[in-house]
Amino acid sequence: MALKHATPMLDELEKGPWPSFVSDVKRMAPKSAMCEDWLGVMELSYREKEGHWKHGGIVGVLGYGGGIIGRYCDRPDLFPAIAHFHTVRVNQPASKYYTTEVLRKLCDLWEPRGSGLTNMHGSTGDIVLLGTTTDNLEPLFYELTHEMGMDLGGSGSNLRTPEGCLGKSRCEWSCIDTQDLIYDLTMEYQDALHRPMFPYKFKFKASGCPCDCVAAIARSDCSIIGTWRDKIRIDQEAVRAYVGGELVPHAGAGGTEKRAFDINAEVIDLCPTKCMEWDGKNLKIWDEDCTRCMHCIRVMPRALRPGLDTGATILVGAKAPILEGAQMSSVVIPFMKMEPPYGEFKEFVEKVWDWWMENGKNRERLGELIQRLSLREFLKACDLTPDARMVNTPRFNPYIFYDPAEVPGGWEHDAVAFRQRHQA
Amino acid sequence: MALKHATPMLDELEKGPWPSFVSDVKRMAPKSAMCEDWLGVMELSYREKEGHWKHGGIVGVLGYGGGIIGRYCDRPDLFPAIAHFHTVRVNQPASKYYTTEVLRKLCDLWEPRGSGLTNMHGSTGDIVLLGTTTDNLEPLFYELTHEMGMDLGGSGSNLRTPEGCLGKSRCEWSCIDTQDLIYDLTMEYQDALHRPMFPYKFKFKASGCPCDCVAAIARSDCSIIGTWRDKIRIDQEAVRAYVGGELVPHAGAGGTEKRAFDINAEVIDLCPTKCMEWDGKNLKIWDEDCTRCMHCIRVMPRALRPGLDTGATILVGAKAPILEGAQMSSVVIPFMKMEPPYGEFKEFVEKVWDWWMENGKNRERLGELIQRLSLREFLKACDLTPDARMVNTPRFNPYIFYDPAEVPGGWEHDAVAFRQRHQA
Amino acid sequence: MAFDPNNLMQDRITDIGPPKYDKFFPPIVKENFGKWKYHEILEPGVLVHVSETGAELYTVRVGASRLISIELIREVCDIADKYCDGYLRWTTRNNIEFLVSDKSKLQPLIDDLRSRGNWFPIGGTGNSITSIVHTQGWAHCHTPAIDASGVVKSVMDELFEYFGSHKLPAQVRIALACCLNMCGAVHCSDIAILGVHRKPPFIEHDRVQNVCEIPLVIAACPTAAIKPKKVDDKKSVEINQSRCMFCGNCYTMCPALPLADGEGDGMALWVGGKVSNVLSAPMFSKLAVPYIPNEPPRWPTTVNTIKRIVEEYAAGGRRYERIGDWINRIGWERFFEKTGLEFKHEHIDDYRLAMMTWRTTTQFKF
Amino acid sequence: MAFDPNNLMQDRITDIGPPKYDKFFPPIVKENFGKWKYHEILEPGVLVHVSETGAELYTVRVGASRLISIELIREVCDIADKYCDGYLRWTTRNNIEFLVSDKSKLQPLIDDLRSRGNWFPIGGTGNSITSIVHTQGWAHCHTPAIDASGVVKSVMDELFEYFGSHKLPAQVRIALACCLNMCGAVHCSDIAILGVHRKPPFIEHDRVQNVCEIPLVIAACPTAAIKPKKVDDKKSVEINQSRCMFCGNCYTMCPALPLADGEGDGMALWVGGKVSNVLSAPMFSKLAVPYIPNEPPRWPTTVNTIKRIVEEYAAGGRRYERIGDWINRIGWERFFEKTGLEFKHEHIDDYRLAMMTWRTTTQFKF
Ligand code: SRM
Ligand code: SRM
Ligand code: SRM
Ligand code: SRM
Ligand code: SF4
Ligand code: SF4
Ligand code: SF4
Ligand code: SF4
Ligand code: SF4
Ligand code: SF4
Ligand code: SF4
Ligand code: SF4
Repeated sequence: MALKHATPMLDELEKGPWPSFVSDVKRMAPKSAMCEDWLGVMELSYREKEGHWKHGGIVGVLGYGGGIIGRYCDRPDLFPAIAHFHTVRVNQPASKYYTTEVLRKLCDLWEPRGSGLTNMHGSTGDIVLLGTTTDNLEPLFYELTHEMGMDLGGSGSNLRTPEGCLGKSRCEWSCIDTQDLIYDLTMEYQDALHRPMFPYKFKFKASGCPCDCVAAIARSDCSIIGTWRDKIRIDQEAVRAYVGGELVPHAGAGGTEKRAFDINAEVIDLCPTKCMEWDGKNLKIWDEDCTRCMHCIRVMPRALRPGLDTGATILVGAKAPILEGAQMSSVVIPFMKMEPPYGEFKEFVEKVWDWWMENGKNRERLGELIQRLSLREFLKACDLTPDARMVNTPRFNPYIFYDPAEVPGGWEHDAVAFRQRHQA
Repeated sequence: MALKHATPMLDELEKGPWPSFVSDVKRMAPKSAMCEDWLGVMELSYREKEGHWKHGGIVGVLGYGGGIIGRYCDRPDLFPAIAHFHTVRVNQPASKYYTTEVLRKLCDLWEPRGSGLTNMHGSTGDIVLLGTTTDNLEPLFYELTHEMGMDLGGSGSNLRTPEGCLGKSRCEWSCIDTQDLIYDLTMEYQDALHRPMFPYKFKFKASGCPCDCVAAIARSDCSIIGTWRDKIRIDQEAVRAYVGGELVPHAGAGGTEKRAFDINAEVIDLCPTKCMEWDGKNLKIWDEDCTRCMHCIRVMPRALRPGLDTGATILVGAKAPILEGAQMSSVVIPFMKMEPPYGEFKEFVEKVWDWWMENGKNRERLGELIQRLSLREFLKACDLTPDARMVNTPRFNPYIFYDPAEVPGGWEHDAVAFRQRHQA
Repeated sequence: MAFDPNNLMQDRITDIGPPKYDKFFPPIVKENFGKWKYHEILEPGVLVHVSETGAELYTVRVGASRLISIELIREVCDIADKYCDGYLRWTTRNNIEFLVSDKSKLQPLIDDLRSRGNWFPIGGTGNSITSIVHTQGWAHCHTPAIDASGVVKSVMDELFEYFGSHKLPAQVRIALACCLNMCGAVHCSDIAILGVHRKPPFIEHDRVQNVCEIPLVIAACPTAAIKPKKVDDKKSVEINQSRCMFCGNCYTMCPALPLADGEGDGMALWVGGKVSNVLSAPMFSKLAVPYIPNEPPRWPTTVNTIKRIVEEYAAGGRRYERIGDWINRIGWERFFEKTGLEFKHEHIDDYRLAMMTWRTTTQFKF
Repeated sequence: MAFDPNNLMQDRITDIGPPKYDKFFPPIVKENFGKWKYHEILEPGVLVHVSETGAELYTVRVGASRLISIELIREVCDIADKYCDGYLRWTTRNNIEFLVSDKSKLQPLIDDLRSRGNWFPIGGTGNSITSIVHTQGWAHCHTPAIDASGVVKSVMDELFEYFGSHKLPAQVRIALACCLNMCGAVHCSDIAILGVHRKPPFIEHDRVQNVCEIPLVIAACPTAAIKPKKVDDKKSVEINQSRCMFCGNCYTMCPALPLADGEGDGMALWVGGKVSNVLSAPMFSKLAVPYIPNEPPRWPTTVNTIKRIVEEYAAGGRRYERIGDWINRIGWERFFEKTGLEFKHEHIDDYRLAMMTWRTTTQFKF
């Protein structure tokens, strides 16, 4: 069946071994006028090398200050079906497990109410329903809440949809229950998620261990990363099995074949803190020097496991470059136990938000505020004690803001006495 | 003989094994009223924990804009002999070799004209004659030039007295003739040294090799550091002698006793680029990977020597913290041959100065100007081509100032055509 | 009760949040939650996780285009119903994972997936190149300098051999963001593709005061290039073009400042970033190629350049070395040499922290 | 002709520069210039350099107080005349080197030096603690927060055992600067002592307009804490005290803004910097102790703290590891633990590049 718009350029993207979104949308298009016009506008963009979407304006559902991204085509004359093309961010279930039942229901619901296109998932983690009109928003929201038990995710100067790695659900290394934590935070802070109350967006992401499979350290204002503070558990027999070539090193990640394994070259010498020793029979780890980089564990997963005194390192401030340049999150709590109901953590979070809301400028992310007012001010506001673990290096410039409280007489000079001692 | 002022606190500094400046000045004091009062003002400072010197005001010798640091005591009532206490910076001979003859002459000259105190030497490198009065300056200058063939060093917004390590005069590693270069620059730029023409101070320092024994990279606006671009010279027999324990490793710097030497642990494994191999008989260096860190050479000086295709790496911008924070010098010319009359180098220097004088703000060091206007502007002004060797890492922020000349249509948009393609 | 457009408050449910995650856990996950003992990759794309209870969970990971239709989701559901008791998940990089608790269904699932043309490539595990994290591009956003999905498709087609194999020294994570907002968080990727504008915005003075809040526009500029200005009695702004680095943040605040331009726009490539704390600490991605023009529909220059980088890395990287670790070992001077990329003035940082990137040592390679 | 105070131009010589260096070279240096083949340290403080010609030059290095009188210089000359044919030099760290070309005079020279009490300690070579590079302090400058020579003397007395021995893992270079101007270039030292003020300047409004150029004063402040202000009709300035970090740069520009204060001033200690490109690249010194009060005449807290740091390093550092390399290996958390120093808020950078110093990884030691 011929589609409304010829798409010679897009058609080139049907070739090749990687799944083609063009083939997919073309398959959908006969059922969806929006898909047809979307293919048209994409083809136009491919020809002109310019996008054809305008700013959003304020669209949303009643009582929510986020969750919908308004979008209008700048050529409604050519593509009337997508004159409106808003996206709906639906809060995904933590770690994105689904039953086919819930997915089918979602598809059935989305088909009549929008383009039938989605992003599985958005970069933040939401289920993104891509393209609908303003008049569909309220009914869609009604159906989502009533029929699916689902709710919108975040957008705007809100808490954004939290997300975690799959954690204990399928990973042997997880030191915290990422799903429970993410779900708990999402539920506890529904109001912050749906109603703009912050200077700008705020993101939580939780990874179960330092591998950081949800990239928390790079892209969340508050990054929660599982870790342990006791000893790596060692199964010496399994170590010997790796050395003997009986087990595939690195769980097959570097080739699933069994192969000779030089534990010195592949583990001991690579350990960043050089805190390991292999005497030919037993592996010794000086855990007090280990920085829990996961390398030895990931290379010999059947022999080594994280410790049992688990918790999380809390880091803050990651963000993309706009305005002050990209930041990664920085350690502010080296270790915190992470068990429901996460009271200590939430107390911390609320102190962070209070400080940010009080001091943050419009569109100033937490990381930028810390840059502007200093990590010291942040720590003070959150009742945290400075710790060498918070820095890679102490300062190397001498521009120290000494606390007047620690200086005899504070900031005051006795000018008269000074001039008695020193003639001008 | 009792001195004018009691110095109970200073006297404490006569104890202990390190040479005591107090004992020294006390020995001098009977001959010098200035020394006596100087001991008095020092004792006062020790009691009050405050210095007693005022700003300098403008003092100097006719036609020179630098070389003298004016200084007045803020208690002339108590210490009249040092009411004036200016210092005279005398340009030292490169690398500070002296004959006793010239030193004695200098002492004889300084005795009647000042306090008899000196700094051998100032941090920049000058002979510092510490403490004289304004009326002594011209006669002293006359005597220096006429009787000693010596001249003043720099101060103020001038070229400062250049200095180098001892280089080829006594060091086997020197890749450039530091003395000749320093002397040549000093002579060539006498005018810049004596007459303020710059936005701020400017310092040259030259080290013969990457050991940088004059700390050029930390404290000179233009740092010249010797290096080579061919191969490290190896005497395999001497290597074997080190391995055999016949030669003292590290020339005795880590203990002058002969001792067992594990070449793998002490050299091969420590080489920062891991470009060395020892097969038990011969040492192999992959020079193309060597970053000329000097480690292997300094550990086995009788076996290894720098290459023969020598020259210098030129770095710019080092300075102390005021204003924008301390800087080390950065590579701007990875390699340059350094032979008299140093034409290519001087051409470079003059481009640097032109750019700095044109663009620098008052009291803006070169390094700060480069920070403010960008390394790109500096390179452009000096006709240098960007090179990966100039950076530790390419940029990681996306705030790129693209050159309009490389963009079709430059910075212009066709606004009308744009709005034909895109409705507002 | 049904939805009533005239009474939105009727029966309204809000703030219920997402469904609880464990509603969708397969029984084996529920039972073995927190008890997993080890895992193994059986072949590229196929994992087994073994529990302390002895239970084994098989996962088959397939590459997915992130922009997918409900038709495709339904097809995925058909497959999951057939082999996975209806359980599946998406990964943090937008791949689909079929969760198999009955080992006998593993091979049939794999065979089925392979039989469906290019819809469900198996791979993305271990030292592979897995799906490219990306953003909207011309598909939906208003500020892109490039498309997203088409570039991703073109690059993955070319790198496909690395998706279904473990032959790289370590994993290679590629990300794409279509503008400097970097929704793809490309700033910590082994290889990053970033849409860049290269012309300062033009100013529609007639519209500014109607559609923009001028103080917000001014505050939006990272380099303070924007000032207020009256033009023919209208409040507007002026832009100091030589301070503009084309970030588009002002345009986000103000539609009357468009900067997109078919000939000016294109992409920059970045390398050597990472997120994990394994061996080395997380690293930012660094500029490799300042600009490549938009070349739809297949972006050959971009594709070939990335391929070149990957191949040099594959040849020179040591086991466990991420691209950034490899470059740190050989040095940037060698990276540019080996890849044949040109080092240009754009590579030298000139933003706020620029000084920290300069080479303050004589240690470098000739 | 003699100097005539009334006719300065008479016979005036200018711009002759320093004497040419080789006028003062001993003959052996002239002959073997550029031909040196290797060197060896015979004992701490005593070097031999051997030329390709076979010539041998012996050097005896003695520690010197940099602030020396002409009496002392004359004594040095006497010694050099006796053993060195009148040749000697100063090093870049203000030690004196006696240059001996006649081997038979070496031991007599050493014996003579040793016989003269504490005037001429021999050492400073190899893995020692050599002289402390320092500045004026209360001896001559107008901005110091501490004395220089007295602190140096006190510290060197305590560390003396390390001056005449080679028992440290590597050389330890200590420097002192009496104010933030850092004339001692302490910013790249293994251990640095830095004079710090801790009170913002007070403003003598009566004097400001007479003795200062207000625009220069304002421009001098790195944190832009100073603004112009009229006080009773007089032009003056005001200082936002909470933005002041006590650098004293405004006082350098304007004597009417004194900030020295006997009780407020003191010193900060810094560690882990280096200059050489050997093994590791040059490094800045990092804050170890934010503040120690001035304790003349012997500064015991400063002295003991430095001793403690040196001893921990001596015990824990590996051969060839400079202090900074040692700390990088063990980590700052361990450095503070081992030395018993407290990590405080002052250690956390809050200036322009602060962000680059924060820990953006989960890698650290408990
Ligand atoms: C849909 C999504 C991209 C995608 O294709 O996946 C997205 C899309 C937009 N982002 Fe984003 N961001 C999305 C995840 C991110 C991420 C990644 C993340 O959350 O992990 C980042 C980087 C991390 C961070 O937060 O810094 C991100 C950093 C930005 C920024 C820069 C913020 C900054 O502080 O630097 C902007 C600019 C802004 O806020 O004005 C932005 C703005 C936007 C806007 C709203 C454009 C705008 O200025 O109005 C985009 C709407 C696109 C559209 O029309 O659909 N988006 N944005 C992602 C959200 C989907 C979801 O909810 O799951
Ligand atoms: C005498 C000397 C210290 C010493 O005891 O050795 C010295 C003494 C002064 N320096 Fe210095 N500087 C001396 C070497 C240095 C060095 C080291 C070097 O040259 O290798 C530096 C650090 C490197 C650099 O240039 O950055 C240095 C960085 C400063 C600064 C900070 C400059 C900056 O850009 O950050 C100032 C402040 C200023 O210029 O206003 C300064 C200013 C001063 C003044 C002139 C104080 C002032 O503001 O008026 C001092 C006069 C002291 C006096 O009364 O005797 N001095 N000064 C050194 C010069 C002796 C000589 O000529 O040999
Ligand atoms: C499924 C997923 C988590 C999820 O919640 O969805 C996941 C799952 C696993 N990761 Fe991951 N990682 C996942 C995204 C990530 C990310 C995030 C990202 O790429 O955006 C990272 C950080 C990337 C980075 O550093 O830039 C990540 C860095 C790691 C590492 C560190 C590897 C390294 O060399 O730095 C390991 C350990 C390893 O594989 O050696 C790891 C290991 C693992 C293990 C082996 C954990 C386990 O014991 O099961 C899992 C299988 C890995 C495999 O595929 O070979 N995972 N992993 C994600 C799959 C993404 C995909 O579809 O391709
Ligand atoms: C005499 C002097 C040069 C001069 O022109 O006066 C000098 C002379 C030598 N230096 Fe130096 N260095 C001298 C100041 C320096 C400086 C500058 C400074 O300290 O301000 C440095 C850089 C310091 C830093 O990195 O912070 C310096 C870093 C080195 C190094 C690198 C050591 C390291 O581990 O980083 C070597 C190589 C070695 O000793 O292993 C070296 C080696 C040498 C050798 C062995 C060179 C040679 O082949 O003759 C000389 C004898 C060293 C010895 O004393 O053991 N020299 N050397 C300086 C003596 C200063 C003193 O009186 O103590
Ligand atoms: S971050 Fe750690 S716990 Fe989470 S999935 Fe990755 S490896 Fe497992
Ligand atoms: S986790 Fe990392 S640091 Fe710790 S022992 Fe293993 S390899 Fe070493
Ligand atoms: S810098 Fe090099 S050439 Fe100069 S004295 Fe030191 S070791 Fe010798
Ligand atoms: S000079 Fe340094 S980098 Fe070069 S071979 Fe020797 S140790 Fe290695
Ligand atoms: S990266 Fe830019 S263009 Fe792409 S989706 Fe995000 S905001 Fe839009
Ligand atoms: S595009 Fe960015 S840099 Fe340019 S004017 Fe707009 S906000 Fe400023
Ligand atoms: S460091 Fe400061 S106080 Fe000391 S001499 Fe230099 S300018 Fe003067
Ligand atoms: S002391 Fe320094 S920071 Fe304080 S006001 Fe003066 S110039 Fe500014």
